[in-house]
Amino acid sequence: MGIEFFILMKSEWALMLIIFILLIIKVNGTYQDNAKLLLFTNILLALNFMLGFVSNQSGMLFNSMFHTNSLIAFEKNILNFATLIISLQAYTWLKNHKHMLEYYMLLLTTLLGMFFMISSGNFLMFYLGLELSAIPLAALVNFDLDKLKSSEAAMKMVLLSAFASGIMLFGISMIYGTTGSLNFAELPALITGSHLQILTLIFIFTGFAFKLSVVPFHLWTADVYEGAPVSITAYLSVVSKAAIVFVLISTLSPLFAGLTTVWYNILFISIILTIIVGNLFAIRQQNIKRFLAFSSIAQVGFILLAISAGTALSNTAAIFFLIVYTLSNLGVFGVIALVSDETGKENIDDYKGFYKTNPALGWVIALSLFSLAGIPPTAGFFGKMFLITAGASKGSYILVGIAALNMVVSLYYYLKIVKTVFIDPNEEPIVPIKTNMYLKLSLGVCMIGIVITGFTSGLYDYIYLLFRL
Amino acid sequence: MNEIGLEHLLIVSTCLFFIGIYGFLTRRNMITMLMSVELILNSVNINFIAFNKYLFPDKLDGVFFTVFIITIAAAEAAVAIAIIINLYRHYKSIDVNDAEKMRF
Amino acid sequence: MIDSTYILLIPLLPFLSFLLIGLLGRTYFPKQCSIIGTLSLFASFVISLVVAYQYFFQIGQVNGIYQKITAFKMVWLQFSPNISIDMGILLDPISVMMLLVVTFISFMIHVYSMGYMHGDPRISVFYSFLSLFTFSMLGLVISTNIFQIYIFWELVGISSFLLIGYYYEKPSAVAASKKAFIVTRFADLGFLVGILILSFQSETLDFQTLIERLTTDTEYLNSATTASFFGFSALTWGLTLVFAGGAGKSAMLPFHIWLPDAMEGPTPVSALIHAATMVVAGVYLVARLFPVFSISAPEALNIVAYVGAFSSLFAAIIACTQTDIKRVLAYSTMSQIGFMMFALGVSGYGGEEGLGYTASMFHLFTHAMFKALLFLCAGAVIHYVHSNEMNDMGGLRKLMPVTHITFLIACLAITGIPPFSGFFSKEEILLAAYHSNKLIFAMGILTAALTAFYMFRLYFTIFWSKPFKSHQAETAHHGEAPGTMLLPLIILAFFAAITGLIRFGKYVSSDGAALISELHVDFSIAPVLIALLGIGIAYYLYKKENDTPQKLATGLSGFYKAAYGKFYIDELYLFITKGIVFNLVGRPIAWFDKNIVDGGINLSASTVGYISETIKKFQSGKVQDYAIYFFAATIGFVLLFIYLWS
Amino acid sequence: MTNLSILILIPLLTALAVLMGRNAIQIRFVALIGSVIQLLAGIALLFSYLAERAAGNTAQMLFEYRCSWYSALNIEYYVGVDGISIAMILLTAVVVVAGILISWNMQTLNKEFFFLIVLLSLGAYGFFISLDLFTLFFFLELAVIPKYLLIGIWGSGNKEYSAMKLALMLMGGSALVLVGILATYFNTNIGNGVHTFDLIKISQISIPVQTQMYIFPLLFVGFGVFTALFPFHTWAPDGHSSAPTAASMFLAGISMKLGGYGCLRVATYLMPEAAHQYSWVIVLLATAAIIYGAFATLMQKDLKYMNAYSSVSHCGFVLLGIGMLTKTAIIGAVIQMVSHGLMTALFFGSIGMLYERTHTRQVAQLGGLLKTLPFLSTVFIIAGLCSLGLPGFSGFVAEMTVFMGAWQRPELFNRIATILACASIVVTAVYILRAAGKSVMGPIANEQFKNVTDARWTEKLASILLIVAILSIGFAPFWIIDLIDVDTQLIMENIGRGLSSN
Repeated sequence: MGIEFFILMKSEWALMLIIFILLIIKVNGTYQDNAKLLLFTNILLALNFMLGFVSNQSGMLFNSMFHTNSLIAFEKNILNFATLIISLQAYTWLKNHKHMLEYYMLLLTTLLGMFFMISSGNFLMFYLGLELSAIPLAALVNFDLDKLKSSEAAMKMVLLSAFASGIMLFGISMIYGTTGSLNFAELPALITGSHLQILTLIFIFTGFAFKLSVVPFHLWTADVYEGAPVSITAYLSVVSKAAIVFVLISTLSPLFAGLTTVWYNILFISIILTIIVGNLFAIRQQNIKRFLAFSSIAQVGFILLAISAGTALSNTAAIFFLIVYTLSNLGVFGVIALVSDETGKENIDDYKGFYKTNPALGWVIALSLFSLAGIPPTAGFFGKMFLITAGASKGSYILVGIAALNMVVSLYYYLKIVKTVFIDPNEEPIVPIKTNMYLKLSLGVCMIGIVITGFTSGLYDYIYLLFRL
Repeated sequence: MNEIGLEHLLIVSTCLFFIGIYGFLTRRNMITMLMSVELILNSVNINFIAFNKYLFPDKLDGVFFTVFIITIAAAEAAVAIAIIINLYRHYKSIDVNDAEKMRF
Repeated sequence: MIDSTYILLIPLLPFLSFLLIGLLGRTYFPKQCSIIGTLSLFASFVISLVVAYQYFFQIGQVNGIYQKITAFKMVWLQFSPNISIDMGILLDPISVMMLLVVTFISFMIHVYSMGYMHGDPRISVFYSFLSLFTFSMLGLVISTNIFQIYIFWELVGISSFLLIGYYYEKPSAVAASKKAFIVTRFADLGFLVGILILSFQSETLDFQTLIERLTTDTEYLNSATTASFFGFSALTWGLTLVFAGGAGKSAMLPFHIWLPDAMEGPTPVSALIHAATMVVAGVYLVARLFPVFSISAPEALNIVAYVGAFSSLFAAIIACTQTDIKRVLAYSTMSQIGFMMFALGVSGYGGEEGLGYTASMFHLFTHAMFKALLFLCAGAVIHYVHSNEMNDMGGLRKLMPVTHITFLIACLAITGIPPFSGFFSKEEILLAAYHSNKLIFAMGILTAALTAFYMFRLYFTIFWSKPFKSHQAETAHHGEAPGTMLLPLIILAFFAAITGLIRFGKYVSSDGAALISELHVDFSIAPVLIALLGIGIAYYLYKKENDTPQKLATGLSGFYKAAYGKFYIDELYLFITKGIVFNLVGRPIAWFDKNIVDGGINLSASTVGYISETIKKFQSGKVQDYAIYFFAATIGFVLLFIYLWS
Repeated sequence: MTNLSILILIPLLTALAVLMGRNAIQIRFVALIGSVIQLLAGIALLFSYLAERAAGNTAQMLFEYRCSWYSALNIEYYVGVDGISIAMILLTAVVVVAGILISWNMQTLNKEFFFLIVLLSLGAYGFFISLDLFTLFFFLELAVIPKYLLIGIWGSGNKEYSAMKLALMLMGGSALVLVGILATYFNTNIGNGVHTFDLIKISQISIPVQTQMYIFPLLFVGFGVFTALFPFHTWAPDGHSSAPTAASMFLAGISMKLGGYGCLRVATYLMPEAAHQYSWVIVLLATAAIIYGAFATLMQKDLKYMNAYSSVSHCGFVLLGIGMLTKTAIIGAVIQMVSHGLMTALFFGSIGMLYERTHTRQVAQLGGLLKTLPFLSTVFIIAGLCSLGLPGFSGFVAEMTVFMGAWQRPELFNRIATILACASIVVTAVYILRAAGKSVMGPIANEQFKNVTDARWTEKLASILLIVAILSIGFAPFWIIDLIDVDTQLIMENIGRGLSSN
């Protein structure tokens, strides 16, 4: 205990502090000016993000229930960053929303849950973090209370996530039964590869797969993405996924080191299914959020491709890609959020002729989509390349070949959007939209990030360094 | 053989698990589905308690886990029911098959 | 040794004139173009004369044999250490002779065109093309390298294309130019493959090295003659293919079809290219490689002989029936070139045996004079009559006295009436054939008779026959062409009359040594008589307008029609190109490309779309379905990894 | 010491400057000046290369520069040139300048257009100077997407389909390349399990033949798609014909050369043993492309389709040259790349300029343009004559070199392939003359053609630039032989390794 207690958990403390400040403001009820509150909140989040850079130490707390190191701190800060960007982009939506503060409280609570999940040293902590992130998220999905789709999405999410966590818990109980421990530090030595343990691995994997939208556990994704408010969709597709990937990298892979073959084979099947099915569904989507849901499913397949190799380099690639993915996806979502809030249009066809009326936003979409498709000179190219290189290091060229060919398919649908925005004529295009400072800032950060992240190898080298510490 | 052993408990929990699954997959009523999930969670609880008592009695990991599961299940149910109520406002129904507006 | 630099001027002057006229002429000095072109050609001609004088009389001969002198040589394109395309100047008797012929005839044509093309708005273009052609032809004749000859060969082809298509607004001119180029290109394919074979066998492209390696007993010759493909040695194949290229340019069977159509070009062009110079390129090529043909591949030389003889007869028969005067002349050209070809074909190498070679070159030389003259006269006539058709002419001897006389001289020359030039060269050819191959000799004699007939048919129809009825009455009085046109006629007529007296064999022979061939009066009587017979028949049929020719044609109806229809070779070609190449090759490929290859690509795209549409039902929107797939997948994994995999 | 990075820097700065441009005139001039500077830089590079070689420098790559990029994966920014790359760079520079000049009167979205053109050229320059497979791949892909936008936005006809097809097929090709590159990478253990993307280093490592046998097809077909390898050529006709003029010029002139260069520099150079094993397949496909392309061209009615199919045929010569694996043939392939690049750019340029004035590309609807558009029609004819391999133009030099090189392979199969390839030049003559005869010669087909104006100064300049470049090779091929001879020799030494081990 002592000062260490605060320093090691600084991210969590900071979040809790923000939540409490907001709660007090809410309870007090005197401040009604959303614009000012939003500015305040965003400043708080920005400070929170900056805090993530200072005094990152490694250590354990609560009898190894909670552990942290500079890599974990970095991962958390990625989430902080993504949340900040999402918050900036939500400005248009929230500036007149009467439950603005609740939104932030719920959002930050889920983020807190993810932090605990990432830092967990024990299944119990992990489970708590997972549920802490899942339950408020369901409420957030339903945040557009008066929209039918929003509540349907929330229902699907809450029921299925309860179901998924039930199955995962069953797996966890079996692992407890076979080893007598829930501690991540002790478990690897105890996992020997008995049938029951394979079963637990599969059950636990399904829990992760559900959260990550791995095919065939992905079916909720598109519906929820479509129904949820844009800001939440962005959050789901970026932050929630990134958190699970971090846990997968730092926890699950080492945990089941004794079952490498099964682990790899499970991933092998999942990767192929995820990439192919994600792409096949993405091709035929009309709603842009739904489209992004499937495209993000395919992206997850690529991330898993790197994770399947299981080396420091491949994990570096995965995390590097997640950063790029965050920047690119949020670039698109920023524009979509704006358009959705200003005009209520969410269909791909609505974007016809968008470039004529909103050239700058058109380029943002194009650049972000190119990054998602892995087209140079965007960072997405580097991200994808490293993922595939990582996948190839395992020597399975079938997997790499499928992934590479699916990049072509994915290019098709990304280009289709680009075509819609740039080429297709439209009698009634979306009117020119004025962007606010927050959005400009967020998109600016994303675009600069997309352009320079790839060229400067610094970020990649830094992540790699963190893995080798 | 009169003593109730680990196997019996595991059989019970496994049955409970599958009953829960079955219920979740077949019942149309959302509340019932939620209850089925509770059954699954309870089977997990039984597992944890049984393992703790029979196999690893010197620590209380399993028991603690169970306590947390129960608590979280309550929270989850609360949020889920809130969502279902909100859904009912739109659909005037809590039949799960009615809520299929978003698909394909 | 001749100082080489000024020899380079011979081809370069026309080239510079081409650049000057072609790039700037039209805009800046349209009027002066003809003068510039003519002057440059004149300069070339003078230099050629100097070169010829130096070569033949000062330095050419060493020990009684004319040497092959490489006056200039630079590597142009190095393929491999041994094989390179060089650009250079090779002087030997035939190239020097050709230099003279080309520059002289071209100069004459340039002068003539000043009158003939007067007032044409695109005269600058015309002169630039003429210069280009002359440059290409000169480059061709001085080639040191078989690839150099191919390069200029193609350039000659393209300038011929440009000149035939000079009246580009006339679809028939465009079609003719296309035909000429494509047919010769097709033949050039053989030339190219032949070059590839020869270069592979001899590991060189240089003429002198190549001839040396393939005629003396070396490993190259051995490998070239032993490697056999369908019964012929590689060398025979190579030479035959090279000859195919030559046959294309020289309008030998079966590549002759372009030549009559080529008459769509302006008449001076026909005179220059399609009579006097370019069409003999094939003969020149065979002559250039003659030692190899003669010593190492007699089979190939036989092919040359038969193709030549047969083409010669074939063309003569057709010429008898044509009514377009330029076409008659075109077929006559083909026939005369056939003479040259078979003369080469029946020749041996060295000494008396090489008479055919000398005769062929001699005939080439004399033919250039009288055929150019014929065409220029025809041009003058056409210029006046505004028609190519024989039937529109007649009785022009009074209106165009100079043209009449020169035309008559040319006719006598081509017919082989002593002492005009054609007599000497033709007698030598027939003599060579007589000594070597009686069948070919017989064909030659027959052709000679036909030549006499159709030439005088032409002569009588144009200048005698019915009196001339002009469409425009007033032009009927002053008929003669302007001086710029007449001057070349007179000069050429002079040469057509006297060049036969040159002792040609002294300068040009197969092995370089002087060949003194005596005039064989006893042998000459028969051909001359046969020629006179031909003239007599023509006189009888065409001197006065009558209906005997018509009756005759009806009497021979089948054969006449076939000959009039050029034995339907054109139609055969049309069938092959349209029917087979387009419909049976091109169309199926286009179909295949569109439906199979492209269709395959599109199919793969639509398959993806189809699968996507098919599997969409998994995303049913029902939570319980999702849960079922979820759980089924879990169970599936369990089964797979616990029971199946292990 | 020459710094090659300047070749990337100039287009990059040009592209940025284009984005800064205020109005159309500014943008055009900025783009033009940038590309002219690049051309001058290319020429300077040529001379400093020749000077280095003359000074006896026999290193394989000159002006090398390397710095570590992603050190964890051993990815380097590694550039260097040899004569072959310099030839390609010059080609690119010339075509880009010409393309910009021809697009001078672009009506819509000037800024985007010139930005994309310059970006595209950046990709090509980078590709040609890269010696690191990763960087090379980066630039290869960089040069794909701008084409999609160029065709999609400024194209004509069925542009969306064409653009998508082009992008997807090229990306499919590059996906194969990617797998091939990664497989190569993981087969290059240069000690301690460290792998390398370094082209030169890899060439010195002998990858097991068994491994080569499956990597080579990936790389060759992958790059082959770019150069319209039969049967993966169908993007070319649609893409070329829908593209705006400058994009067609670029696409056929440079983009297809990326593939040829990759086939030579990456696939064949790194996998010599496999190249020898697969030689017959390459020859077969190349010959098929040559003949098939020629006959398909014969049946086209649209001028752009015609030239696009003829490009398929002409690029077949490149592949034939590479597939024959003799030094002369490879030199021929390189010259053919340069030659075809210039010639097809000129051809597309002239077709585009004619189209701009007559609003039709159908051969049947054109006619007599020589009368009203003498300059443009002459350019068209010159391009056609170059295409049919007339001596004096670059096409002749290239084709003859390929033929001579191909004939050095004495096997009957290769002989037949060579003869068929030779035969294609006859077919070429047929379709070129048909097109020229119908469209620019003959009587004037349409009264409207009488009211058109001949080329503007920019167009004249562009045409003359390309024609001069074509003639400079056609008349004096020795300089380009000097340029690439040494380097081909070095490549051959590596390829010869494959021969000796067979």
